Amino acid sequence: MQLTLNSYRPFITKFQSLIALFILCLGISLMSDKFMTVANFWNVLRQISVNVCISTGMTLVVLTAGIDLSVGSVLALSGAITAGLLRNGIQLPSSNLYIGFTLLGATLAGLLTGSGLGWFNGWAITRFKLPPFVATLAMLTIARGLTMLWTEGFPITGLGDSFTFLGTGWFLGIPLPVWLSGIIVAIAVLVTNKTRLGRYIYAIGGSESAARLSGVNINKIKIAVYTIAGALAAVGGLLVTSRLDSAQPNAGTSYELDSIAAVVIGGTSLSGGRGSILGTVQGAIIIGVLNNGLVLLNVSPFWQQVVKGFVILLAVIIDKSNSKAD
Amino acid sequence: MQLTLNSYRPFITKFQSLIALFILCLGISLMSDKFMTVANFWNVLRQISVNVCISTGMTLVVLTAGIDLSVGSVLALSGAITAGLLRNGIQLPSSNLYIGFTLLGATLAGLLTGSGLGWFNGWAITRFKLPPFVATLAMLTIARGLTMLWTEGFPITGLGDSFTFLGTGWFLGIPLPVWLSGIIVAIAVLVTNKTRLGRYIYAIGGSESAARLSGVNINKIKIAVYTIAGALAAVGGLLVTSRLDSAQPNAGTSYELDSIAAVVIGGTSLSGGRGSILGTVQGAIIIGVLNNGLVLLNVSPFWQQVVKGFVILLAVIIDKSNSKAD
Amino acid sequence: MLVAENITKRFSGVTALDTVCLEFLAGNVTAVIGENGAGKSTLMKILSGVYDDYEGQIRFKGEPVRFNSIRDAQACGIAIIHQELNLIPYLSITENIFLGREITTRWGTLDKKAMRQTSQKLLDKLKLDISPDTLVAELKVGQQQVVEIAKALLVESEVIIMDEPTSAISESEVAVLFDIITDLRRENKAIVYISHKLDELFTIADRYVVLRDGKSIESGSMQGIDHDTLIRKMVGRDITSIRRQANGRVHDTLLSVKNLCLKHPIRVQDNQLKNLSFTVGRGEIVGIFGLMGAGRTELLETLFGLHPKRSSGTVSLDGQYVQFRSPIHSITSGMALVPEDRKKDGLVLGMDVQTNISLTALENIEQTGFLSQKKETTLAKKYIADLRIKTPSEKQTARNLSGGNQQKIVLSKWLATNPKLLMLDEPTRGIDVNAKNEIYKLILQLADAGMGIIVVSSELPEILAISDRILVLCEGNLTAEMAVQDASEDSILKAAIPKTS
Amino acid sequence: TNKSDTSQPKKVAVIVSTLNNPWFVVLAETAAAQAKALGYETKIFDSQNNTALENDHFENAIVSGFNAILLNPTDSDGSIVNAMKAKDAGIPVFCMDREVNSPQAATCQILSDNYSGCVAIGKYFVQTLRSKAKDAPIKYVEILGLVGDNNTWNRSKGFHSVVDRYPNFKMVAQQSADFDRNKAMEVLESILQAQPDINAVFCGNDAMAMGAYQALVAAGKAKDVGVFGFDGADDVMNSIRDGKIKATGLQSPQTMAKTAAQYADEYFKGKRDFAKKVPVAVELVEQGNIKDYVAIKKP
Ligand SMILES: Nc1ncnc2c1ncn2[C@@H]1O[C@H](COP(=O)(O)OP(=O)(O)OP(=O)(O)O)[C@@H](O)[C@H]1O
Ligand SMILES: Nc1ncnc2c1ncn2[C@@H]1O[C@H](COP(=O)(O)OP(=O)(O)OP(=O)(O)O)[C@@H](O)[C@H]1O
Ligand SMILES: [Mg+2]
Ligand SMILES: [Mg+2]
Repeated sequence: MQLTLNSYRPFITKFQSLIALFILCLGISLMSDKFMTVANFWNVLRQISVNVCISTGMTLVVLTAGIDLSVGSVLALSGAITAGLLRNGIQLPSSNLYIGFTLLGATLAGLLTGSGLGWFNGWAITRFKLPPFVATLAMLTIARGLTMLWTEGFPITGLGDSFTFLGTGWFLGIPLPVWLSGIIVAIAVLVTNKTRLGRYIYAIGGSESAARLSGVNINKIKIAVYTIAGALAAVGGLLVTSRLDSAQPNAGTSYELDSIAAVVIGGTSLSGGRGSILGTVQGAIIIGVLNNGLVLLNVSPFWQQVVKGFVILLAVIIDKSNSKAD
Repeated sequence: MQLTLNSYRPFITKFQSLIALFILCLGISLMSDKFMTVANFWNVLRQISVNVCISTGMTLVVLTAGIDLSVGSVLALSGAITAGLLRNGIQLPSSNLYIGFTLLGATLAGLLTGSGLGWFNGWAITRFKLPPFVATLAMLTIARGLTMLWTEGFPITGLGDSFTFLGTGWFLGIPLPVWLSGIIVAIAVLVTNKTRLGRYIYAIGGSESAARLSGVNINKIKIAVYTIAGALAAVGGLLVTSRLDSAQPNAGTSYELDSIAAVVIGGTSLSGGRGSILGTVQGAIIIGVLNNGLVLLNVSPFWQQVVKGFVILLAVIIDKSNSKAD
Repeated sequence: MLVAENITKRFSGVTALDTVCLEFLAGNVTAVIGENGAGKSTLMKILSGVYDDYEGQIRFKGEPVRFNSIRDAQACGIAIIHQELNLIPYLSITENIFLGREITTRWGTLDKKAMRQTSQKLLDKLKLDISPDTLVAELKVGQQQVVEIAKALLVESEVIIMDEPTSAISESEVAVLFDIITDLRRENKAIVYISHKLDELFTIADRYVVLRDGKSIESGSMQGIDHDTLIRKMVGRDITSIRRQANGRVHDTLLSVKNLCLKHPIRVQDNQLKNLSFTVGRGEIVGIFGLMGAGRTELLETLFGLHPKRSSGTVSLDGQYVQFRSPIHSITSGMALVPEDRKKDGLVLGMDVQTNISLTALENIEQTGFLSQKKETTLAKKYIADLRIKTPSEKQTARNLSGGNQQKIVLSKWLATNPKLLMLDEPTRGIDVNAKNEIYKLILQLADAGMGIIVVSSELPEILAISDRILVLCEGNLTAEMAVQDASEDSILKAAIPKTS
Repeated sequence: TNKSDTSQPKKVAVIVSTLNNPWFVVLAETAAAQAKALGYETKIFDSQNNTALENDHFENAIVSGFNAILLNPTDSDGSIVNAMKAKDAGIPVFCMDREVNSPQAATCQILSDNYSGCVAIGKYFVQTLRSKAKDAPIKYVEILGLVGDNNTWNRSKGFHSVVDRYPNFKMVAQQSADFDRNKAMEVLESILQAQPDINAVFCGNDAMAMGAYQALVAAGKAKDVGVFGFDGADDVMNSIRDGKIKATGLQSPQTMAKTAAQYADEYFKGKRDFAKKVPVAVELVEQGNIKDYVAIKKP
């Protein structure tokens, strides 16, 4: 008996939210014939690609029993840095200095910004033993403030076709953002399942003291995880900026909640150690399908929020009762 | 020796954040002579009174190792219900029914709304074993949607002097909101320190399984705590509505973050079981003083966020290093 | 007094109890014996109202009863000390003792004074010399167990169930507990006593009841039963007990510790470990004995690099100086620590067996930068076979295994690093005789293969059985060092008990 | 994706930057109501001030076969891409209130000019305060909206383009209150501690003007300090009538919304030569002319 149960478990864990997702899709298709179309399929996938990027990083953080509230602001700042550098370069009027940035340079600068802020999160959390909630809450505010300072409150636009291609182009019949988020997910799945880093992430979340006694360098791993989360938020920032051909100073506001929702709906435990990247992707798809479906079904915006809340509740309840065996 | 350590502890725990607060106040007074005035003292206290109300409830929730993200929306809905009933009563055009509401009736209806939503949070969390983060995140969306539906997106204004007195009046030289929040804090301190409910709240947060084996009715206590948090959010909603003489549909947006920040800066552990109401009050004061100080010093809105983020970080770091002995 | 009739209890597929029938008499201490996983704790949880979904019937004083909650059982006068520690870390001793049974004043508020007085009395009775206001988090495991006992003694009960009450406490506290049990027996209470320390049963129990694989096998009087008979009843076959052959071999030095000091975490001027110097030889087993709080755990932790900021002294392993800066350094220099609290520090309970085993040796199963599932499974299977770990598969979650098997996983994960020095802190706590024997066998094998081994234990027979040499710690001082041939229970205890000043 | 199905009614999408503010609720609901009255199926999309979400809405609207979009953009520049998307799909876009900075993106833009509206307020601001005390130094406070919102800055710039030319007008504090009534009240309460003797407050919208007014009432300074807002919200209009608030800029969301819906109707009937921009004036409402205006109320 024990054995039968166990051979089911990986299946249940990996596809925990699929049933909720299936019910949701079925429900919407019954009510709207626009839902199950190829165009809408890519549409939904493209729309969730930013959340998938962010949530992949968030999953790693949550697996270590941490949380990252700063992803939305970090996304905004990274996008703004890339856009600003691409558009205006660096000008120092006092010394008559002007540094132009290529597409690659500006993109790297954006990614570096995100990673740097993420690193700072990790450093503050490990160095001062701060609760991740507080450290990243502070970063949420700081990065948003820096975005305002950098953009002076104005969007930065007109970034050129080669840059916007990233967010709007297609390759082999699949939108580029979907490629990008797909590749990120693939790497993250590989990292979590097949590398030491991944193993240590789960171990830290499962029992930090046991991991420490087993010779895991807790601080190093945690810093790495927050840095990755920052970098992936920056990727999200690039995607948003490139899709809109514009870096908005208030981009990414409250994305942290969507992202954590994806992680949790996907079955990752907020107390760490349990969950998976693929679960999170399913969580993100559920949220994406929900947003898309409510629009297709012409639900009024006010009701949308109410319905969305209840569907999230239901999705998690279905998950729970479904994975009870665990 | 053991004894000496123990006689320090309550002191350290209770006044954990005082040093950070002291440094902050000192810094601001050095830069602005308007800070240390009686008028500004009441000003700050009045401004934090809403956050104090909400954060008192939040502290109880966090002590049980939970979290309540819905406080801001619950505040908005309760305020809107009270204002709407006070202003328009209930009209059923179909049956020619009109029910008017007295001040007391409308206020009670608002409080009942808040308690009801809080109860629902607690019920969902205990009945379906949902992570509080998810259940209250769903409620955040639901209650906001309901507020929009109830107000149709418009503020409800013109609530009459007797109602606005609650938010703007003075009694014995102290603003009424300060009285109200003070009384709530006093009751909460009493409850946490002197009653079984309080004891059980700490016990559940410290170790839920141990509390269960000691015969504590976990579900009952949790539901009570979320209900109280909802009721206190409703009190906050009454205060905001009454101060503004208007229920704003978007009132309370992102208050949950301010409130959690107050709780955490005040030294309550997000993993439950440790912390105090008075600590939270200090946390709320730190945030209030910071907001006030930044405006008094006319710091540019762009910089304010950056400064605020760093000060929160510093406050918590000072706390930490200060209470290391713990 | 308390009768269980045909009790059956299933956990999602696993039958933990199968038509169990037992009887507990007033004025008697009944020992419930059985291997790990026999169903002892499950039965006790049913009797104390923790589980209410079972088949069968319970009779209390002849009346059929059904407890729907812990409170129901408490109200009937059934108290229990759970096997797992069930204390709230950030509440004080008093607050824990009274949890769920607070005394209130007329106003409905807590009567802290009354509660403090009562718990002070209880602590005095149990000879625990600590203020009742101390936070439980600050107590050592053993002290916490005493608090658990106090909790069960708070209210007058007819039946007192003790599920391994002595797993974490040392001889002197056990003696105190036995005095109390004797008093209770005299007051005509029914006492249910569960322990894997069989010697205790001979001292205290009047009757025994055997559970095996969830079935009640037999019961009877302890009178005239000897050690081996008891084991045979429990395991269902004979077990030869293990003993280190004292052959007076000489060992060349593997570990040498000089002037090891550890500052107290709070009172910086005090030392928790005071100038300890000793050696461990290659292939030698050094047993460390001491009373609760003597500093044994601290000693192992310090050597393993867990207190880098507070420790001083020199340690060399295999001729090389070891910087005890972090576990990583200690592990690379060849040390391994099987910690005291295996559930918290030894294992990641939510992970499966193979993941736990490979955690310390991931670089060995890497292939072109990625972890090889095949190598990992091979590694795990090797240890599962070598150590005879009882698990349905290497994919079983560690949490679901019995204590003895969990301990074997911890051992496996350290053996996978090929350590030169293996340190074991209370390696057999809460483990049944059979598994205990297997672990002893393993330790002896490892020593024979040339590994240096330090075993910390609170059980004298254990120390005497497997050590080559015995060190005794008392309040952070090394008070005695003797070869096992020269050691006796008396001489060890004498060194371990602090001289009252 | 845009095959006109003659049997079914045409569908009009209303994509609005936010519904978190009554002004935009009126805009969106009037547009939807008007389109419905003209016989079209309609749906309101709330972009929640998030250009990326607006992008999603466009995609969803295109996929689900809407035939025209009435757009209140989240951002003049950021929304270009979004509007172009619709244009590429052959769907006409009619902008309301806020501009999309691209001549091709929208079929027609019905705009209210925040900048010049605030120029008018700035002029009235200078005029009323100057008459109070000739050439005496005049201290005022500006309360900004969301600092990441370009409406905030268009309004602020329009205002300062006038007021900054008068050296005796001194801005003693400039703080943000996120277009929120409560925040505006709290911010002004604090400012009043540092600057007890101000003469006027200019607020980036009417909700903040009400909040500022209440802070002044609480401080007993409502009589001495003039409050200026922007939008034409119901309670500010009442307050102007009662002499509590000095002035606001009334931008009529109803007019813009109705015009946009009307144009969509004409587009379906074959009209193509729309003027690129149709300005709708922002009118200065003050105590003198208040009786000529009606406030923005629930539709
Ligand atoms: N909550 C549970 N869920 C599933 N199985 C359980 C649970 N609790 C106990 N079991 C199983 O029931 C059986 C009996 O366990 P129990 O804890 O009663 O054993 P025990 O005799 O007390 O062992 P030990 O001597 O190790 O304490 C074991 O197979 C155990 O794995
Ligand atoms: N975190 C701590 N804070 C305060 N005192 C501590 C702490 N940890 C240990 N001590 C004290 O240090 C001393 C040694 O404890 P240690 O755990 O090493 O003893 P031990 O011999 O291993 O006991 P046990 O049998 O309980 O394992 C004791 O007096 C204990 O109270
Ligand atoms: Mg047991
Ligand atoms: Mg120990």
